[in-house]
Amino acid sequence: MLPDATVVRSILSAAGVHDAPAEETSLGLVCRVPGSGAPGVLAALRESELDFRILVDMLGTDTGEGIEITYHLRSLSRDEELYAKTALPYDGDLHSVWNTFPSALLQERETAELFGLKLVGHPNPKRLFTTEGLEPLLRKSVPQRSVEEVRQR
Amino acid sequence: MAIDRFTGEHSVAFIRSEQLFDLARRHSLWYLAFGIACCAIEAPMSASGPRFDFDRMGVFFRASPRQADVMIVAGTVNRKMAETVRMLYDQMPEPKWVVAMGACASTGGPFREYPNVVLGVDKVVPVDVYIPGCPPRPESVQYGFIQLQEKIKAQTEERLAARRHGS
Amino acid sequence: MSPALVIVLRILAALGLMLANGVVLIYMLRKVLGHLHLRLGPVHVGPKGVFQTTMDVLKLLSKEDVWPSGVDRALFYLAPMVVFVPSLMAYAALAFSETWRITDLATGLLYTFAVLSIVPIGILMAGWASANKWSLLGGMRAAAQQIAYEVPLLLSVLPVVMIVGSLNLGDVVLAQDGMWLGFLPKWFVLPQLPAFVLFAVAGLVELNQTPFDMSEAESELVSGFATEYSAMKFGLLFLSEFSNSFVISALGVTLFFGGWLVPWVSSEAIQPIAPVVFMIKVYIGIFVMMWIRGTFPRVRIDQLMQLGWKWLIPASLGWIMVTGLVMKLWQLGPQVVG
Amino acid sequence: MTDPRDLVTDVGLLAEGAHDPGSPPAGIRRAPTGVDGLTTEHLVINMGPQHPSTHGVLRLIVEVDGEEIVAAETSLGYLHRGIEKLAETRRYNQLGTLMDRGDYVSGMHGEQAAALAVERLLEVEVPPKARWTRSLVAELTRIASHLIWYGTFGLDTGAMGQFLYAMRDRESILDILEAISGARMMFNYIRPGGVVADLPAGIDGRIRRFCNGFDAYLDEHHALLGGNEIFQARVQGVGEIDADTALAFGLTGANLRASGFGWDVRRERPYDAYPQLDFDVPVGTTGDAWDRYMVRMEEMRQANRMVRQCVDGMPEGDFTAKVPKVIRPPEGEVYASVESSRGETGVHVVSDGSDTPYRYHYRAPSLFACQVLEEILPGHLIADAVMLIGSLDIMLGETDR
Repeated sequence: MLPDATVVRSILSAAGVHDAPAEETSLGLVCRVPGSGAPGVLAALRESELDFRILVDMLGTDTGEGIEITYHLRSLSRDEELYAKTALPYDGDLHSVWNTFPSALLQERETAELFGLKLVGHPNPKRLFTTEGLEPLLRKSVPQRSVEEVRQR
Repeated sequence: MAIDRFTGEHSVAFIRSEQLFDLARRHSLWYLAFGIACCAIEAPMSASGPRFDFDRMGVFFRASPRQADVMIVAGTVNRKMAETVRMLYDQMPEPKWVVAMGACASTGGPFREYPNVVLGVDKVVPVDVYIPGCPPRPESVQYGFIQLQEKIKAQTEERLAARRHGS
Repeated sequence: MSPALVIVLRILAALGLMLANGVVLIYMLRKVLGHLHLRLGPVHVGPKGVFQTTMDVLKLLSKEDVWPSGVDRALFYLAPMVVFVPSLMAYAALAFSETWRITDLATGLLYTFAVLSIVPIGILMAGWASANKWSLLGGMRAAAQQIAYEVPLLLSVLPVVMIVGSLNLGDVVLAQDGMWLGFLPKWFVLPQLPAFVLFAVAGLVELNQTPFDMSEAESELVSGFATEYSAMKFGLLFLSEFSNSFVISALGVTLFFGGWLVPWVSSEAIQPIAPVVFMIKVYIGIFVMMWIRGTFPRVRIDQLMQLGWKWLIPASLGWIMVTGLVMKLWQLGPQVVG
Repeated sequence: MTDPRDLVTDVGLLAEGAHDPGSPPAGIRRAPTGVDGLTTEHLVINMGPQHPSTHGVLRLIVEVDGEEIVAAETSLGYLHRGIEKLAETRRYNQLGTLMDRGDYVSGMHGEQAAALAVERLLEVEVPPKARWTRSLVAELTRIASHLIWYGTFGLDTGAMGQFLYAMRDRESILDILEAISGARMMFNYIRPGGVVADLPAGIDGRIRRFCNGFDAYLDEHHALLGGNEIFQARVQGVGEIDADTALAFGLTGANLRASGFGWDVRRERPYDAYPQLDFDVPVGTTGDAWDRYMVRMEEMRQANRMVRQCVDGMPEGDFTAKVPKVIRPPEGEVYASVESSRGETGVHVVSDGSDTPYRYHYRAPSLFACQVLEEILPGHLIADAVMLIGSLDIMLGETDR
């Protein structure tokens, strides 16, 4: 299930990310990559001997300091899973990885829209779910409707 | 004029034919095949299935809004969908009715706190019958349609009564 | 009675028959489909729901007649009539019995096909005038379909015409009177089975019936050419569809199933109830169409075209050849010389 | 009066960068080929959100040349109702209610994923009876969901009967599920730690009766639709997705298996009672609509088999582990996935130690099926588009979330 952390580290350093930590958490093996380097690192992981061919999932999290993007990779030949995390500032640039993983096409649009990020390098960087003029809804700073507002209707 | 008694707005012929048309409207409620969310599985789908069979009471689906009488709003309406719902409502010919099916279409339901969700479809189109439930069982929807029939009947009678008193 | 009055009465009879047919057939469709699908169909309005269609028609009469913005008003207005009137006219040549006909045309078969082929023009008009892309696609499909299937439909009935030697529908029926080998009814369906199959397929396409309902194709084109039509304009389109299925079924019965004749009963004895027998046969034909409608998926437009051009036309031409050869070799001339 | 010809246009919503014919991006997506501007024009057609066969509110903007699609774009969000945002104010026990409404046809699987994730955070041991019950209801739900797919797929091809026959069987499953959980669709039955109530007395007899009948009914369903030559001609060779494309676009479930890649969460990442159950994973070869049809039909048969095994092998014991009423899992992050009717339904929970999730993400398999549409639609006819959407079994509740 868990890939070898040292191998992951060596792949990351070969891809130009030198002091990248790869550690085991409750989630599994998590490595951290800088925001603009994500496409290159993910491509390197895909092409490496670990063979992470599938982007299972991708999500953003509002950590309070910025947006953290989590890429969930899966290697089918070795049956291993790896999580790559990227920290982005609010309103930062989300670099598209769709050239490596086409399955990120809609997910990136969704994440960029709901967290208010700017999509870079995406072939169709439009809004996906909401209409124009809505705030980035999944940020913690955007409140849900209050009970009073719902009651007044 | 004497002839007015037979052809005018208060004549027996006019009133009777109007009653006849209302009877027809009541028993031929074609709904727009238009499901939004979870409720769509219960109302247009299960309801037209063998067990509940809305066709028994003449409730039948049409794919085009131009031929529909009733719009069942089955599901959560959000800001993006609201425009479409309104457009479909405008495309339906008069007389038309709207059934808000389920908690979401009535008030926003379990999703009411999300800013993208419209708090009830009645913000967008006038609603005639609200059906509670999440999702309502097909039986509830059937009851809702019976209520809609009653409502059409009551409207006829009101109109007739107003005319009788007016003349 | 003056001849003019007779003509008017006959036209009214045709109109009445057509409207009654439409209403009865829609009710029948809903009941048949209902029972095929483990349901009941309408039951609430009137006993067994018999007034359901009446209610639907009355409701359609009282609905708002919507003129969508952007329609070609003249064509949009004309199209339902262009669809409706030919299907009414098609009743004229049908032979319900030796005496029960709207009119006795020497070229009845040709006339009926000619009139029916106007219907797709109306559908194309409706599709074009609606200013709706789905309608446009539906109209185009109807046109393509008509061009492809008009030919095999006509060719498929030619062998029968060759045997009978007449285009009069009454003559075709009379030619089927009698027995083969003393027990087989002399219906053309037996020697002409391939022609009947060709006729059935091409007829279903001509009617826009499942599995060939390309121009309405609910799951693809919303309601096809009828998408923008509301109220009684839609009602007319709907009624004419059912009335056409009556006409095609009547043609099938006349050409292949001995019209009003009943096997093992002499044609004189059947005369008093001939129209009833004819109607029953026609309704059985329509029931089969509904059966197909309730069960079959729809073919794709390119498959339909391929079937038409690559299979049906060569097959019907080939069958004409076979029939002609057999007639020549065994000296089977036309039995009724009109 | 507008001339209908004005509606015919070659520039539409598609002309916004994505489909610039000048630079097809990296060979992944086919760009519009461009036609002779003098003689023909492309027509941009809008399918949905109100269209009889978009299965809900999928909006598909297709550019057609005659009836052939040259480019397609999906537009989602007509059912975006913030399940992920709302989950941040729901307690862990209440997550099932949201998951039910996500993939509303197979609600049990969503609940199962949420419960598995929370259990993984809490590190509780689920008693065997709860695990077997979960597998039982999950497989029943899979049959119910596939029946809806089968029926609507029939409707897409223009056949009405299949839908109503499927609804007949679905009603009997819903009766069983209603007896177990109390609801027809929104069960909220699987909770962290186990299930909410024990199986009612005498339910095993009812389930057995259903299983025995369903084997015959399934043959009938297959004969009715799959045995029809018109249907075969409609689906065979339509919408072929090879295994590489399927993997690249993240397809899972029956859609991936139809392409010849036998990945099944139940087998690769076993959960609940699946390690003890005996089942086959059907795998297709070419990945066309016919393979997807066959895989799903076979899955129903396997699900029926598993339901029987679950009823036979149901252990005695508690139906739930001891979990507090208000669950406060330790800080951490966890991903759990189940094999739902549509593929790998995953739940990614970030906990900050409070009684509500800090971040709750829901991996919706239909979303991935949606994005493959844009890739494979070009070259097909409009009628095929309908079949493709039908065969991919897209559920808009979970794509939009």
